[in-house]
Amino acid sequence: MNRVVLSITLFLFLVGAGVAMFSQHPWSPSRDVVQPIPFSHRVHAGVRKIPCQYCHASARRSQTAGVPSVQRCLGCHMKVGGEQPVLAAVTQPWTDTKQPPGEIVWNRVYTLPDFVRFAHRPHILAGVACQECHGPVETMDRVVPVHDINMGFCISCHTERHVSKDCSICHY
Amino acid sequence: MPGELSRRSFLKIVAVTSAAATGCTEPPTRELMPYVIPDENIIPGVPNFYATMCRECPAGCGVVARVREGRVIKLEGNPQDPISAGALCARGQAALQGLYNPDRLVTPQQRGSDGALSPITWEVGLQTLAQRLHAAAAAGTNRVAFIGPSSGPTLDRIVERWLQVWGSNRRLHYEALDEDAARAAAELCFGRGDLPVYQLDAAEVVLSFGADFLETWRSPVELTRQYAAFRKPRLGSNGIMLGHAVYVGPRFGLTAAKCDEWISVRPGAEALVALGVLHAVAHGGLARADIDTDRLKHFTDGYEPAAVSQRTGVPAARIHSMAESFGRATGAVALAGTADGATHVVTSILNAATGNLGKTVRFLDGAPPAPSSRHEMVKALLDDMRRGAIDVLVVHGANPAFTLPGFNDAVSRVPFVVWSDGVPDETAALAHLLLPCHHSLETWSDAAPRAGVTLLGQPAMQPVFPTLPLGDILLASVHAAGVSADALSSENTQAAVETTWRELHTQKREARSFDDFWRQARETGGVFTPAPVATVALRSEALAAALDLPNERSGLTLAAFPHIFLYDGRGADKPWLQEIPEPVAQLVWDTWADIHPTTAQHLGVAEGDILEIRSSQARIEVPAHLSAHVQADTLSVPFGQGHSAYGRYAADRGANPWQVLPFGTHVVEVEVRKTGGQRTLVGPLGLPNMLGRPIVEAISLDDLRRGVAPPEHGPQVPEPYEMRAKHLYPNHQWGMTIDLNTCTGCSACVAACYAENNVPVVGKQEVARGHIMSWIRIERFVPTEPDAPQLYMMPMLCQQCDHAPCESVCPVYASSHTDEGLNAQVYNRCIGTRYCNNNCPYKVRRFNWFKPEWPAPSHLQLNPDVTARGAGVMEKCTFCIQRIRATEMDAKADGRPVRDGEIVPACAQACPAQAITFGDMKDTDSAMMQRRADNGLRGYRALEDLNTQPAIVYLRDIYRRREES
Amino acid sequence: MATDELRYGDVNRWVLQTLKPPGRTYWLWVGFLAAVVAIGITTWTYQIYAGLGVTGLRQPNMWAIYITNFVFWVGIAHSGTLISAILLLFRTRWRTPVYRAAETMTGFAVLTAGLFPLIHLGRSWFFYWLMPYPNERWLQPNFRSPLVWDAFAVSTYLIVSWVFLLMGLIPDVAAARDAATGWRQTFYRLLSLGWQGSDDQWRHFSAAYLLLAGLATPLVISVHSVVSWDFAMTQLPGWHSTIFAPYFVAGAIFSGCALVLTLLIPLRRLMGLEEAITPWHLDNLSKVILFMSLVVTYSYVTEAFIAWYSANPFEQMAFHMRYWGPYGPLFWLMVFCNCVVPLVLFSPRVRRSMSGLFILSIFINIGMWTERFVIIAGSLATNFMPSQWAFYKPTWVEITITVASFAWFLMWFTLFAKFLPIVSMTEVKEGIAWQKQALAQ
Amino acid sequence: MAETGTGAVTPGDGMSETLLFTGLFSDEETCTRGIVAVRAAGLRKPRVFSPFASERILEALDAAHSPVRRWVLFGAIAGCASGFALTIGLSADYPHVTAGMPIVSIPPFVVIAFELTILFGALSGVAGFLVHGRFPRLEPVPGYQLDFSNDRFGVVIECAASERGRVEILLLAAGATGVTVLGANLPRGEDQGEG
Repeated sequence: MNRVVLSITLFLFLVGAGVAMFSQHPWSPSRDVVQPIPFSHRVHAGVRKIPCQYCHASARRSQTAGVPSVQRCLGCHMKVGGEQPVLAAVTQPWTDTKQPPGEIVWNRVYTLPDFVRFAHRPHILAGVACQECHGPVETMDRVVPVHDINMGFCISCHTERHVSKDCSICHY
Repeated sequence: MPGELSRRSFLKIVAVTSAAATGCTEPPTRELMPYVIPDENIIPGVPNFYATMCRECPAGCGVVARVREGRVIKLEGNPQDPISAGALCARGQAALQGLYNPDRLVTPQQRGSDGALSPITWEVGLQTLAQRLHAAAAAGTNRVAFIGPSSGPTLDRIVERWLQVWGSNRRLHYEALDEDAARAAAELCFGRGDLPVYQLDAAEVVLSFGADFLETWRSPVELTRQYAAFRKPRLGSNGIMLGHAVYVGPRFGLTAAKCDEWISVRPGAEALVALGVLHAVAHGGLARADIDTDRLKHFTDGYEPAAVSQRTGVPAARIHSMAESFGRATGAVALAGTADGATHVVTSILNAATGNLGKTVRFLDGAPPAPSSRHEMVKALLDDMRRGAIDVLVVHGANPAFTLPGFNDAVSRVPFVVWSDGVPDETAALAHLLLPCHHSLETWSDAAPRAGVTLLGQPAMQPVFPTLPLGDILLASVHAAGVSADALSSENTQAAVETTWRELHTQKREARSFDDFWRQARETGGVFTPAPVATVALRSEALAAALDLPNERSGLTLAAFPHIFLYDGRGADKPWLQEIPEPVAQLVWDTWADIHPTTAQHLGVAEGDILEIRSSQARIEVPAHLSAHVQADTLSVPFGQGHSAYGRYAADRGANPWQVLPFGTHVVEVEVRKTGGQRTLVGPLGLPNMLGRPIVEAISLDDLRRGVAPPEHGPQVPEPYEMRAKHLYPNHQWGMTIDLNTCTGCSACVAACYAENNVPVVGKQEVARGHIMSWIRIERFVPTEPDAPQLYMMPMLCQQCDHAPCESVCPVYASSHTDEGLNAQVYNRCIGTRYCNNNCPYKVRRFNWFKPEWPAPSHLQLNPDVTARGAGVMEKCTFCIQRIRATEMDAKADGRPVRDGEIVPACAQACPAQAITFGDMKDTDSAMMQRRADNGLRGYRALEDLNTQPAIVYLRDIYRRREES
Repeated sequence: MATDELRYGDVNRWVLQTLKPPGRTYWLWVGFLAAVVAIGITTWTYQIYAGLGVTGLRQPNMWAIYITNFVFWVGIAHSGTLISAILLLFRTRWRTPVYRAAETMTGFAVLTAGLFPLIHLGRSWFFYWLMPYPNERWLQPNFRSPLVWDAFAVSTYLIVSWVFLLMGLIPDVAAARDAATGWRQTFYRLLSLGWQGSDDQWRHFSAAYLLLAGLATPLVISVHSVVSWDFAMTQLPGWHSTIFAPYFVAGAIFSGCALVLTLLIPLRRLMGLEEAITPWHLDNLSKVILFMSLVVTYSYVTEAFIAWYSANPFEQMAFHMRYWGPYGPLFWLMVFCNCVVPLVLFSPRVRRSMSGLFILSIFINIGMWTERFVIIAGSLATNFMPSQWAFYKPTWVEITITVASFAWFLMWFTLFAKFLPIVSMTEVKEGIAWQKQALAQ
Repeated sequence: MAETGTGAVTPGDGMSETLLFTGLFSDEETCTRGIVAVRAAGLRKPRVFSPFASERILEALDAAHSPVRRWVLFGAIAGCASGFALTIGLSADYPHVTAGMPIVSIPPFVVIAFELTILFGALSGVAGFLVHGRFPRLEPVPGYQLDFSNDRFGVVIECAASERGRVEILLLAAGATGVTVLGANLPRGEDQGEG
């Protein structure tokens, strides 16, 4: 009968542990987001060493990092690699103007839960490297999330850097 | 066209950014849509500001539109504009809801023979219009008419020339609430075609004869600002003094409430009282030397105060004392707001006789021709229509079917009526062709509200719907008809506006090039140059002419008044204006008839009884609202409701007093009987009685002079009692100072809060069920004690308490205190125990009883910087934390501390009286703390005894004891 | 009562016959109750879907019937523990046949009470945020909030009272097992954990049971004190009062004992337990009720006195409105039910008349429910801000859910009573033994 | 589980078969007398079955105090400690200021600590009962009879077959309504009792 008691306690413990474990990861970002065109951060940011904020220009000025406009892509691709078929989507608005210009519909990799406000600007200004949250993007062909961007993730960093942990810093 | 394209991409980006904003119930957008060709002035997530103008009333305020990702999300006063001076009234704030109104007409529509409307293309629409016009022009002269308010030099010019093309001059500058009587008086007394500009802040005494200058009269924002200055306690000849205002009229409205005294008279008797005062002035030797006193005396013969007192019931002594203070004051002004001419004439004479011309009453040189058709012209056009002399009638920006009695049968004789506007209204219901028109925020326009002020209205965003600006419609109709009209060279409104401004540029003999001039105009929202004051004198004809006094009425009288928010009815399609309670009556979403308890008793009428009000021409049914805020034997009924069309928010709600009023007056004798029906009038407030609790406080003028605070409260804001170590704030501690003396209760702050913070509108029934969501409300208490102001009013919002009772009871820290002294409410942590609200003594918390809804496209107005809350969570005023955060980030970026006055919450920003100051309590030099220091005697905290230690300090209202004056 | 001719065997006979397979009327009754519960659950679902706006809740009455029910049911629970635990410690003899029923009532009353805070939440699906657990937000409940105390107190109470109940059942279930056959036997065997009443089993049992009683006693006092602090800890006039804890505990016991009567009187008739549960027992119970009624009355008077003597205008107005405001009639109804009616218990004849007691107990239940409503909704209605005064009226949603909660409670109680010994055999036998001994000396 | 004592079986005796004698009593009184008699006779301590908790029987057996008490005590202490640890620890872990109260404000935490004291105390009490009472018990205690849950008391003595006569007399004299004998060689439950 000790076995019975033991197994019951064990079961309860496992349930508790399970709840605890799950509650650490209420959601995880999708690990596999396919993009409309095979854009490679590795090539652009890694090999070509283009600084992140050359394309994501509003990161230091706004809450959103900003997805680069097709025009910005073309800024380079007029000169380099424009002929590649994969770049049709990018060059089309300029090559034939009769069509309605094709817009590139990227798929989100990072989604913030509702009710949360994250502004890139102050973090960039505080010298937080993009990689600290987004991982080594310059090594990825297709961007996949490295960290679970959840409240614990934010709070731990805010604690380390002694930044305010007031609720209203992010929630309003 | 690239504009079209980028707008499409804007809206998609919007979808992305607004995903976070639209609450917990919507799945976040999974797609990112970048611009193809980015607009260089747009950084996603950073607002742009465009100076433009407000078209909600004739006052003509300059506004600044806050634009996020290509959509206007907020309107604020343009600080550079001398009229609005950075403030904006509730109606102005609500212009957005006209822009994003879900009931706006989207495509042109034509009425078939069966009377049903069917959508048509623009081409067809314009073609039909052109043909009709052509035919009309062919049929003879003056067979085309245009009805609409004066809408700025450019558009007026276009309309005028457009009419010329069709050989017509039938242009009716129609405003339902026109200034006909005032213009007549100005003409008669001073030979001026324009209206004077008033300077209340230059006066010591204000006599208002039925002029609701804090609500709807002339330029409320400007006059409220002036009145605040007028009421500001300042050092005068005998110690501290402040302006003395008396309101004479049948209704105790907001304006009367904020005056020192309300002298209640029968509607139409204002002129008599004015005459009494004038008589006293004439005989009391208070008239200026250069006035022919004999003629003045002769003019006022038979109106000696005693006689007037007999006819009006106003004590003669009162009239004398009014005359005294008026005549002796270094600056005084008498305002007339009645529809009858006499009051205007008498007040003009009064102002002139006491030498206030050019001081408090100013005619300006170079005043633009203010085109406003006189009443006879209106009548004339109606006759033409009845005679069938009009073939094509175009109506824009006006709703004569609603406001103009006799229009409906007249228009029935017009074969082709074109309506061109936003939300289809009663006139649209009579029209044959409906052409959806740009909102003023989508189009180019201009306005010249007064000398020295020329406003430029530039589009703040791409049109929400495929509509056209009126100008383009008119021009297109000409081109479509193939008429060659050199007069209409410019091919579209934008070009036309530019032409006008070129002329202006040359007129003004500007040194700089037109491009600079034009750029600066677009930046500042117009050109503002101080206009010289014209020297005018009272014409002798004025004293010679016989007054036509309104005949004295015996029986029950209906005195209709413009609703502070719904105005003449044009506000009714805007839910904010419907839901914000009328400040004095505190009623929403309905029409009511204020009726004096004695009269009610005499008629056997109880609160909520539906009365049938019958005049000689029509009858309306209005529920009775018993209140002492109206003259006996008078029913005062607000304009605004009683629409049969005009969108979901306005239709089939209340009654329309215009129906029972004869043209050109707001007063009519009526018969009243109970229909036996009942309708509860809905308002958000409970008891009108403050029960002597320290909520709204006031101090009498002589207490202020003697420097004694009200007995029950300490002289200064007492230091709060601390049980334990005080919570320390490292950087800032945000606080607010609200001056109840300057606050007029106009509710601009409420509207601004609705706009800024995505506060949902719940509708009449839910208001009745105690579910109203406004974060800031106007408290209104009717004093029961004699020694008190006429009405207690105060803006009540979250007090951001240091010892916030709401915080300690929340089981999940959804309500907690920040390092900057704010009482944070975390929506996504809130589980909705509602315990916080139980423990909040101010009851300023709001619970989301339902999932709020914003029918498209009104959701485009939502502020992406503020979360739209979902069902089941508590919310409340945040001191506009999104603005605080934004400013702090900017400051951080520039590596500087936040400057005082840099952060302005929406309510403080909107306030025309600048009654609200926001700032850092740790910075004793901040304007906010200074305001507290300067008014130490008046400072107090609401419900101080509870030691909740609010961050808001109110400054007591100041009132005159009855005896003192 | 004359136990000298009583045999231990009789006790088993009485009680075990109640466990005989139930008849059609029983199942009809249970089915009816289940149906009502189903309606209640549907209504709750609708409320969650549509939002709390479908209830009559409003500014300022953000708490009303749901919390009233919560307090009411928690209160009901108390008498059970009182009778089973406190009176056990006092070695009160008359409790023996009554306490099992009372304790069962407690178990299900707490179960019912526990539902209401969830029903009342704006976002019920996050109720577990009231309990500490490791999470990625690094967020924990605010232990300074009375609601968290509540969560702890009530859940502790739920667990302990059920443990206590099941524990006490063990020997009786064993007896049932020995008499039963078929699936019932297996069921009882499992529940009795293989009890056989050997001396060392009894030794540990009575030790554990006594100590549980010892723990339950302070617990029961604390739970309702904590519940009362939900109100007393706020500063709302009419809530903010130091006497709330004892006042609420008294009220709780009062209403609880009343409900025990309401349940026992039909029960003993329907289950043929007249011999086990005699008028003598109920007489004693009604004495407790009478006493509690006096305590409650005293509390009402004290409340009024404090309001008057404090000279606090807010407090005074709150009470003025409580007596003479829109909820005044409810208040006076409450006074009638809780203070006036119970006085008839001074007459022994009433105390021994079953029908009399039954009617009386109904009165008290109504009275005590009204008391909670008047305190909660009434005080909120007359808050600090006169411009925010308003008086709450329930909609069909609250009413349905409230009714359903009673059905829910009765359903479980009925099921329990028919499948588990509703009268403690061992303790009754103990009583008999004690009697014999007493007679012997 | 039945304690394998010594003494009663006389050494050197050829037959070492032990039997299980169950004296059946109809009430507490006689049962107690039986126990006393048995123990006076220097026989091994009997196991007693009773339909209800009887202090007198336990006295007669002079049974030791149940160790469950200690379980409860330690449980309660642990509960109290963890109550304070939980509240203080978690409040300090991520401090949120509310209403200007100190982050660690003891008075409210007392409530939590108190509730946990009770909870842990109660639960460990039950645990103690289960452990020491050896619950759940799957195999029956030898000598149990169904009547014991109804109205019979049973005094079970384990001793050598040779003692049979003496024990029976002893029990009957004490007022037993009968004696049953169980043994390895006898079919279980077969009634050998007389009188």
